[in-house]
Amino acid sequence: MLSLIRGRVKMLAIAALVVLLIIIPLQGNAYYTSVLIIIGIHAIVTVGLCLLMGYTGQVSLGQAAFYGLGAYIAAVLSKTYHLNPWLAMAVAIIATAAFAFAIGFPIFRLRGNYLAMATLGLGIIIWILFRELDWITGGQPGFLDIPTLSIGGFAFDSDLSFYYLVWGFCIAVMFISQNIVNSRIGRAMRAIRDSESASQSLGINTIMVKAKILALSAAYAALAGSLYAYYVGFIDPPPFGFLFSIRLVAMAVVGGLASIWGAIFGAATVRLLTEFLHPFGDIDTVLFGLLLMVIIILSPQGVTRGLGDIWRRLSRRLSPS
Amino acid sequence: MKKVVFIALALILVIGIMPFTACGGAEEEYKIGAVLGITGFNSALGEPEKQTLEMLEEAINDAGGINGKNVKIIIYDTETDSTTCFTATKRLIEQDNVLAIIGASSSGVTMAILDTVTDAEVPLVSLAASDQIIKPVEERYWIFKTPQTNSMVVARVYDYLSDQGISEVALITASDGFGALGLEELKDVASTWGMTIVADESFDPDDTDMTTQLAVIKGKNPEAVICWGTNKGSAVIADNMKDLAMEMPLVMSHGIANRDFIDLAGEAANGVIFPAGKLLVTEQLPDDDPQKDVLLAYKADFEYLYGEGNVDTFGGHAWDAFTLITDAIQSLVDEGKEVDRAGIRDKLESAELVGISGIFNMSSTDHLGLTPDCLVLVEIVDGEWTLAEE
Amino acid sequence: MATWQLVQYVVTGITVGSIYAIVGLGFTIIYSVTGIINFAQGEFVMLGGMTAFSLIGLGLPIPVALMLAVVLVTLVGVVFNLTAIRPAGRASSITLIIITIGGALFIRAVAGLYWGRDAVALPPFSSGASLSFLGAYIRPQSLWVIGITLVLMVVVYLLLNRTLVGKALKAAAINRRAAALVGIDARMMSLVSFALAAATGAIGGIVIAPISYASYDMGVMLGLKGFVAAAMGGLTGVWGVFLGGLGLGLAESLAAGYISSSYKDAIALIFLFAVLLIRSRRLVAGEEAAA
Amino acid sequence: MADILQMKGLTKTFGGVIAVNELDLEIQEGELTAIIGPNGAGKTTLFNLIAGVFPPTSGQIIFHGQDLAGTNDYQRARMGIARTFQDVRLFGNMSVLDNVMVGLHSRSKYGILSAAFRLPQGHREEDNIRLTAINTLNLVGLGRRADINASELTFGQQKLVSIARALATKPRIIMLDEPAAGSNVLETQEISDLAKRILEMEITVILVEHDMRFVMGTAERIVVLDGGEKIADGTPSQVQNDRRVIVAYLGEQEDEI
Repeated sequence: MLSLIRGRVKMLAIAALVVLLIIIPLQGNAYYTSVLIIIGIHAIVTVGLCLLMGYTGQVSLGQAAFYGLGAYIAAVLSKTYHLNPWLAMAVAIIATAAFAFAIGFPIFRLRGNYLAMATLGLGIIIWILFRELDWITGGQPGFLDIPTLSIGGFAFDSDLSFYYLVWGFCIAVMFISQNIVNSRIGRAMRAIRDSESASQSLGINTIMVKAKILALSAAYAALAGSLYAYYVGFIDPPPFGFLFSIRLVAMAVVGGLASIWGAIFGAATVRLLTEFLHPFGDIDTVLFGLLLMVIIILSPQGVTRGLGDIWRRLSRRLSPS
Repeated sequence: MKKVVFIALALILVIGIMPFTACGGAEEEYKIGAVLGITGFNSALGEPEKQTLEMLEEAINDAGGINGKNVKIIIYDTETDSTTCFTATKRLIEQDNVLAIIGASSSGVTMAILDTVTDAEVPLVSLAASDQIIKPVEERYWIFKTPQTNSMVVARVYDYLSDQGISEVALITASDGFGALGLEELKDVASTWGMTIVADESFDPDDTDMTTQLAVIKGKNPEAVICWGTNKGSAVIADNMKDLAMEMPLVMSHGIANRDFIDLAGEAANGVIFPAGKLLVTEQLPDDDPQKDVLLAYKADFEYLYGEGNVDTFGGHAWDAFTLITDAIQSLVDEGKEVDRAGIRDKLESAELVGISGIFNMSSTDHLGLTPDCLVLVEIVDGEWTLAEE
Repeated sequence: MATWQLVQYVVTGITVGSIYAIVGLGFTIIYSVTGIINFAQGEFVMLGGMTAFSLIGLGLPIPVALMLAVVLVTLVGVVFNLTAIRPAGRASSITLIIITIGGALFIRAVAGLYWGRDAVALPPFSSGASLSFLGAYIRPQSLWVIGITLVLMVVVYLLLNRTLVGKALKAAAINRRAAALVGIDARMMSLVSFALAAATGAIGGIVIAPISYASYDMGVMLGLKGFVAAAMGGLTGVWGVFLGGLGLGLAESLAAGYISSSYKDAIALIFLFAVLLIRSRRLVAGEEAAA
Repeated sequence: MADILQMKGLTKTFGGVIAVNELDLEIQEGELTAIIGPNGAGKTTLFNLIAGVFPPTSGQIIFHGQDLAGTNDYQRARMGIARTFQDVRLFGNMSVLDNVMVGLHSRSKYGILSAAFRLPQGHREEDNIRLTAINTLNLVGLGRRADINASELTFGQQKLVSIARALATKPRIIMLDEPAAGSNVLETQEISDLAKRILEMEITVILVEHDMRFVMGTAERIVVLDGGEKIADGTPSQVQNDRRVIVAYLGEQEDEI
């Protein structure tokens, strides 16, 4: 009974969020809309990282590379090879996920610190390829004039239309992730996080589960990357480098590593800090550094959980019993 | 469960923080936006650009502004990141409602906003080198730029080398966007000057040592080495060439046209030759040089504010961009026309200016308007910039 | 292929490798005692170079400035340990990785705000032209780098293996609870390891600043390379990281010389990958023992 | 009765140390066997070898007539070999029920897609998983604690959950590593009863235990290991009077003093 009410509250909150997301861009400022688009795109990557790091306990310091793979594959296929942008996007997602799945088997023989090392190295290697394979990717100067998405005669070429597209995908990704977390696979993920040897002893092929989740997170990243490429119309290597991988970790941590909907909050906080504080110098980076340390030490579940704890404590104190 | 509620609340809060713009109504000031790479890889470019713009803003307003209205410069840092530059540009256009935009500092980041300014119909004056930014000119209707193009710079380098009777060169270029664009141009037009590229090496500006690449080059015995990069990496190259006792001429790019390069490379900087705007050798120019007065004035103003010997050509590009735009506003005012984005664009397209980077003659087919003679060759002698003998 | 070129590649590889080894040494010291990969290690190196530059700028005699710089950075290491590592207690490796990444971001950004973004150069330790042998050249500062690296390795080795502090550090690394029983405070040992790593990092920054200059963001790349060197060396022994550093330096230099300078970093990282995967079984066993 | 498990010449060395030495042992189906021996006798190593945590240095393990060589731990779990751990290893951040439901992972099969889009197959299987897990939890007497966090249980209760979790994999044989360690007299008796109930479910039980009273009162057959070798094998009363066993234990006590 209690859980039923809780479920209602949750559905209401999600509904409120969705309504809010629908209303926000109607204020007509395309700048806010564009920032929210970027937030939505980053949130999609962050959810994948949450599934991998928060739920399965496997660190990835190279997630930006999957984001970049999605962007580059979609861009190159749709521009150079004139593939339909939707098809190019689908190929980008599938190819990136397949690559991640394949690389998962050798890489997940490693754990903890060594896994961090390997994913970091992998991310940089792929980044160097973006930079050096210039006859395909345009190299450092970048890849220009990427076509945009359209359905029938309707092109997603305005900020407003692209906003709804991105957030449509984002909400769908959130629901899918929530469902997976609450399923048999989600249980296996959490079991692996808590004890890998015990999971193996219960018949879970842990490397397979980890590789699947890596592939899923890579698919999310590739979806986000291709959306980014279609939105901006231009890509170059810097946004897909090591520092962005770190920034993604920051988004996941701020939102709560094991929190699906928190990813939106994390992506929003990190992006908005950059938007509003960067004009005053590198203060945003100082704050990221502090945030990462403080949040992970004080409230490993992230800011949203931390607030929830405070709320619960307050309401307990206020209630007469 | 509460989490979701909190996220919703947090988002509402966040949106609340975003100050809603006051749209409509006559603007009290002429607003010009700038997106500069103040942090990140291109900080050596963005910082003097920012300083120059702030200096000019103050100067023009102290002198009464334009038509009694102040000029306001709004600067955002791109972090040399195309995503950040993209949203910053949106912000300038949609929220700050600027008349024109200056930037970005480098080519890659500028590329990311070409579509945005074109769709929004806002004139952009870029401070980046690449030709691609303003070509093809039909598609780049709203885009202008002030720095000399790579092709001019490369032409100047090859001109010089072939005058010296040199035809076998080795290239060593940075792996960043600046180096990559230079490399592309250097390779593309080498044959026009009859140049043979005997070695083509690259370096990461963050590398600690480049003697390996230089040893490869040394083994190929080129008559000259061309290095394309910015301060730090280029200084290591100059230093390492001395270490390896490589005596052939070392020609560099305009990426080292600032004091820091000499400070870093020290002794090793001597003998390095590079093409640059005339600003670095202002005092040595003949008195009849039409740019000399402008250059002297900018140099004096800048160094008064930011220290002796600190002026560099990157700030000069910003000076040109600012002056082009404010001149355009002034002439719209003079003609009694409305000052708007389209008006400024039209004026930019017919602008004539004796500037820092050269003498601009813009036209509907040339959104730069410079000729190659705006570049001179500079040699570093005893730690000082010297106009090279040709 | 000329012989002198090969010799030059090797000389360069050893110089660069020594730099990586110094940076990697800090990773190794902290990891072997606490099991933490300290992503802020590169920032200690940066702080060493930048602080030394500032102190020399204040007019202090160079040797005094250099030593003071090492002391100050050591203090930063201590403060970092007390404020960020100690409060986390015995957290998972993910948590600790994130904490040190946060620390690295913080230190780097503050350094950028304080020192600005330009690179600065320290004077070389001794002047003079480079020495020539077999047609290759080596500059005096490279000899300094190699020499100081070797001395540092020996000193740290002796410190860890021949002194009481070293034995305590090792004991804490092997078994915290047992160490605590004989009166060794693991938290104290963690503190000592951070201080030691910060000091070696600072020395590294000072030694390389005359060659490749110092700037607020140098820690990113150097940190990565040092990390790879330490990883190749197995992250436990002093000599492992020395060999790891040399291996990485030589791999990079030879790759740049004989294959392609554009891909040298990628080649070095693929090398790391191979080492990690080949040794994965042993590494995993080690991680489990540490956990 | 048929042998469910046969070990032939089983040897495991770590570096130079021999943990299990040329061990020949048969476990009969439906029997409750206890393996005892002093510390370092190779008991846990034997469990790890049977469970497939690591491969033997030499020798064979045959399960239901099938050579287990080349299979690893999760595959053996799926074949019907379950185990618990000395240090329990519950999933501390999950509920008690979830812990047991994880045990049913390999006995269900709906995949990531069914989960993502809530396809009906997933729903059906999930209902079954939940029901079976609750039943299994009731079997160990912890049905009422299903919803609390596993780390909030007492050590004894955690041991019970870990047994339930292993039982949920529907094993043919279950290996209990020191199930009574750290439990009081009452709990020890419960575990003894539980072991017998498991036997009634036609699951073969092997257990390692130091608590002699528990072993003598529970096991039908006792195997004594020392230094990786089998030194005695028989009914409790046979083993109790075996000279070599007495020497092994007394010898060990002398070492300790």
